[in-house]
Amino acid sequence: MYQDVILDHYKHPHGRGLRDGDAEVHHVNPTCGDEITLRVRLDGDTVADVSYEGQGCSISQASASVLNELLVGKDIAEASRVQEAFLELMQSKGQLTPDDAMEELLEDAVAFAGVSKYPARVKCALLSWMAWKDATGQAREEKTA
Amino acid sequence: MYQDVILDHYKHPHGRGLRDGDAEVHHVNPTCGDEITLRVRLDGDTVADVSYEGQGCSISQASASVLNELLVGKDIAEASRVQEAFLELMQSKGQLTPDDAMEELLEDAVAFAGVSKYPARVKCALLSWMAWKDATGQAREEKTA
Amino acid sequence: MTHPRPVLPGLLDTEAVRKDFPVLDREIHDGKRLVYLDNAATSQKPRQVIDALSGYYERHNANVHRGVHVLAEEATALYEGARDKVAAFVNAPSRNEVIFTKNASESLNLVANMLGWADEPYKVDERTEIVITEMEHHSNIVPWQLLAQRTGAKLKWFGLTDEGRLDLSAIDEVITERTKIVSFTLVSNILGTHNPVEAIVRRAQEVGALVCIDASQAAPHMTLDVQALQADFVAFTGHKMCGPTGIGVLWGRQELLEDLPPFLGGGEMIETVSMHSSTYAPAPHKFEAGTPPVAQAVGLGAAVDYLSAIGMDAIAAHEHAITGYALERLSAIPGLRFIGPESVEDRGAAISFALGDIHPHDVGQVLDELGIAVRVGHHCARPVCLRYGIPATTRASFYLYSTPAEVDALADGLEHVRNFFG
Amino acid sequence: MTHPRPVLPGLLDTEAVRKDFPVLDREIHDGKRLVYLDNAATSQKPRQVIDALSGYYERHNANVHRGVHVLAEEATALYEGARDKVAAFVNAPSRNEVIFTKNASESLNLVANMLGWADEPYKVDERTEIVITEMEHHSNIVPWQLLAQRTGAKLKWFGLTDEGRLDLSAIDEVITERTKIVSFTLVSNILGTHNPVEAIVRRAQEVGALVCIDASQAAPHMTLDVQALQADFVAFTGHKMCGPTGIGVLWGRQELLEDLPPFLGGGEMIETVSMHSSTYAPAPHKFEAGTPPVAQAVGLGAAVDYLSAIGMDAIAAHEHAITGYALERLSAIPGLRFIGPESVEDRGAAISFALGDIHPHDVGQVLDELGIAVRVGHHCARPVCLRYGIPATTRASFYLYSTPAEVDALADGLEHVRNFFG
Ligand SMILES: Cc1ncc(COP(=O)(O)O)c(C=O)c1O
Ligand SMILES: Cc1ncc(COP(=O)(O)O)c(C=O)c1O
Repeated sequence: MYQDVILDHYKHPHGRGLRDGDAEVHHVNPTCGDEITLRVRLDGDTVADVSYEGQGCSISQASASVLNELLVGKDIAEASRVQEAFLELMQSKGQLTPDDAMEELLEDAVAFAGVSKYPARVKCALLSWMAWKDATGQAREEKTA
Repeated sequence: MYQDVILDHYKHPHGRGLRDGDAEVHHVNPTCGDEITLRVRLDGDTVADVSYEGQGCSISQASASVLNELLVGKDIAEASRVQEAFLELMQSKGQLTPDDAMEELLEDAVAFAGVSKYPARVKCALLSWMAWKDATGQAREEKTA
Repeated sequence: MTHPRPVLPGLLDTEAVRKDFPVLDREIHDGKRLVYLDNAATSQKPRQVIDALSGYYERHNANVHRGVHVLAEEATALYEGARDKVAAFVNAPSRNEVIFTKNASESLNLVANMLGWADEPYKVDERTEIVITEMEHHSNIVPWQLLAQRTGAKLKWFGLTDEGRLDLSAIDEVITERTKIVSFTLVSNILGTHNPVEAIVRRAQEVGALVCIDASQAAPHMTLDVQALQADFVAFTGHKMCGPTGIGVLWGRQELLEDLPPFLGGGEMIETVSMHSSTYAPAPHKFEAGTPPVAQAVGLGAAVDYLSAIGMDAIAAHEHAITGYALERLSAIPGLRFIGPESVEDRGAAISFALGDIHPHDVGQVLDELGIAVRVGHHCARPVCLRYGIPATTRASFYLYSTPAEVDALADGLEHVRNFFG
Repeated sequence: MTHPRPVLPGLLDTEAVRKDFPVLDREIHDGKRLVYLDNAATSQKPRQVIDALSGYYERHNANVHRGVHVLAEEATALYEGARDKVAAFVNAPSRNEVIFTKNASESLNLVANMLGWADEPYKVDERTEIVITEMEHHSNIVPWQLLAQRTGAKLKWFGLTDEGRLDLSAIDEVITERTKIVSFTLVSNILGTHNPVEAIVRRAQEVGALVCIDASQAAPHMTLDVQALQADFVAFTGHKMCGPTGIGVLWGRQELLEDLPPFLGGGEMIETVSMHSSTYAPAPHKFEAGTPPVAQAVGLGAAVDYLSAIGMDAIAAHEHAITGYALERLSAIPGLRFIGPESVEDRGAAISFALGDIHPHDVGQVLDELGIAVRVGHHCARPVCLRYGIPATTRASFYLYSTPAEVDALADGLEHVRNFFG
């Protein structure tokens, strides 16, 4: 479960800290107390920045760092595809071996495949990704409103 | 459990029917619906009559018949000794082998020893005896009041 | 005594089935083989269920949910897996509609209490009516009496016909615009009657009342489809369907389970707790306070697997044949009077009767001496006894392992009882 | 890593004890022997208990009470015999004071609901106060929050000291003349604290308040004497004391059980039922609606026999020694901070801690990979986490089969965790 990639992200998180954003959300995993505050800044259709702060286990922390690395700079449609692929992987209960296309899409996030075998930890891995989806939705509404 | 003595009393009950009395009680065994209405007539310190009517299983019917046979004509103190001996026997869970003294006291009622092994039936056997005790108490209060 | 036994269509291979049930080998009273005809009270348990329980305790036991260690994950997967099995067994639209309780009685009390504490439109109060029937088990009477007492609601009920069926002739006066909930049994445990769900549900829906079905005597014996029933709640109990004691089920429609308030409070049913206030987990957990009956759920899952492998339709056909045969044999006994439907149509596998004026206690006791286990008493349905003016009944009830030979033993035993007290 | 282990006085012969527990032989994650330190969540089960369950289902299974057949009589005797055993185990003045529930949570909800529906002098309403503590398990918080919401009563509580003990300094302001009930835990499942019963009971008696003690974490580990406690109600749960899941106990004083109203309605708890009204059986049956957890009671009886044969004082001494040793070894780990009393005095065998800023989930997961089962989270006592400003703790908890070698494995495992995330 604790792949080196995960530990690296945990010890050296990417893009941690709160910066300007178009929308901010606060998500909590009530059963274990993991929390994240996450902001998304959009630049047209591009994810210009994802900044975050929170407390939680290595899985939730590393997952937020990987998210930042993967999604920042992508256009929203592409980022959403990555988000969906990650969701699919995490809900696979360890039954899914990522194919080439998925590996390409998910990059470092593939390292979380092992986590999907641990139902109690899947929520930790998904925390930031659900927060990102929520925040991005809000940010787009802001912009179009 | 169904000793011949018991079956005899069930088929040919002694003293069944309601006659004059100094006190009347109505007892019910709620779990199985057995019922008895029982009257006691005292003559000084003597149990002059025990009359009864009721519905119930062979054990409760036979036991009322035996009661009538045993107690009518005895003085109250002696009758109470019989009642207590019967209670003891019925609560013995089949562990008590009546000794000579008890056999002499209980006469036909000794046949109920086997019933004491069946917790669900003990209440049936005791129904009339508890009613008698209750009615006798009331009758004495009447008289002394 | 021998009796030329007719060929009965639809019987299971009971020789094979009976091998699964250790207790059926038991001899009582000096070598008499047990003839167990008390299945409406509780069923016996197959080896598969007993082993599932032992296996759980020997290898996987842990408390469920939130654990990160292997045993806790295994126990959680087994417990939630049992929920999946039960959901499939009753064709629930969602696994989250299956609540594990301790028995059917708790399931029914849960419904009554949810409604007692609910807000509108569900709230039961002094302006509303509750409808049950005269043939309910005490567990589907007393919770509603308590609710009525505590809220001021009026308790009404359907009476019974002389044939032991629901008297629905005045259905429009019994179920009215004031009715908030109609709760009734699918199959009576004392009369054996199988009730007409559709007519009742239709009327309840007309007036916007909720429907709660007590399926305690149905789930063990036939295909139960909560969607086809169109009820809002369905309750049943594990121990009557080859499962362990200590577990019951309440199925409820998802929207209702979301809207209605919790009942028991405690661990597992919360989302977040502070000293000042708490929020509750989504159903089914909202209604499962404290450590759940983990091993019992696993055992119930094994029971459901066992029953499904044989097939609920096959079990129903078997019992239909056995019950028909029993009705035929018993009706030939002089002085025997059925309490409940005399024909096998729309009836379950429990048969109540009176034998002349021999008290049921005596009938049961003498049968017991022959190794035959029946139940005697009011079967937790005393209003039925009152209705038919009897103190109690003798009840024989069958299950998938019951055989025609056991019916013969019963019939012969009853002849013996008659002679004994004759 | 080796550590010179001191001689620990009072240890049980764990080599013999462990042979009774099949699961302790289990290997996980490719051949790692299970080190089970999650006993505060649930205990493992000895062979004796597992066999009692199987034996019950294989030979004696029937529904209890009122049956006249052999199996029904045996099942009833076994079920009621289990009540006798539990009554003796807690030194209850009468067996009729022992109510079987489904778990401790139901026991506590039962008390709360009896008081909610009671008449004076017990009635809880808007003029009255309920007192609990900040270290309660959610199962001793939420029922009282619900009661307070539904009756308008005020919920108050004792706070905690920095050392993880009850702050009783303002006891006279917390428990007042308005207090109707004080409910608190004898031993905390998260902090390990053993609370001073006497001081609280004395004050409660002064003001005429009832006292309910949650003994879920005490009954498994020490001699429990309900008379010595001088409480009015004592709740505990079977699965934490070598018994099966699906059974709990509420002991209550006889007069109270007689005076207070029933909670769940249904079969078994009634005296007589008509459609118009019902009367209730005397306690304990009044509070046991529906088919009880028969097999589970038999299993709990076997558990009580098992524990008594070893001796509760011997078990307490063993755990005292193990806990003391664990506190000593863990305190030597850099960055480890205890959440709860740091000394072995007045404390149970559950030890919560934080390890630097490594999240408990990670601690638990890495320990699990070593075969060590601990629990991580808020342990159904979230107010304690809030109080100490932590999201969760890691908790190791011991029982009669725990060994010094397992403590060593834990300590070594925690060093490994530190290095892993270091
Ligand atoms: C102190 C305490 N009280 C109550 C409970 C609730 O017990 P159960 O979950 O068996 O209802 C527990 C255990 O989880 C506990 O530790
Ligand atoms: C029709 C019916 N409803 C409810 C119940 C109650 O089930 P339990 O005793 O398991 O709660 C029973 C069984 O006793 C029953 O036959």
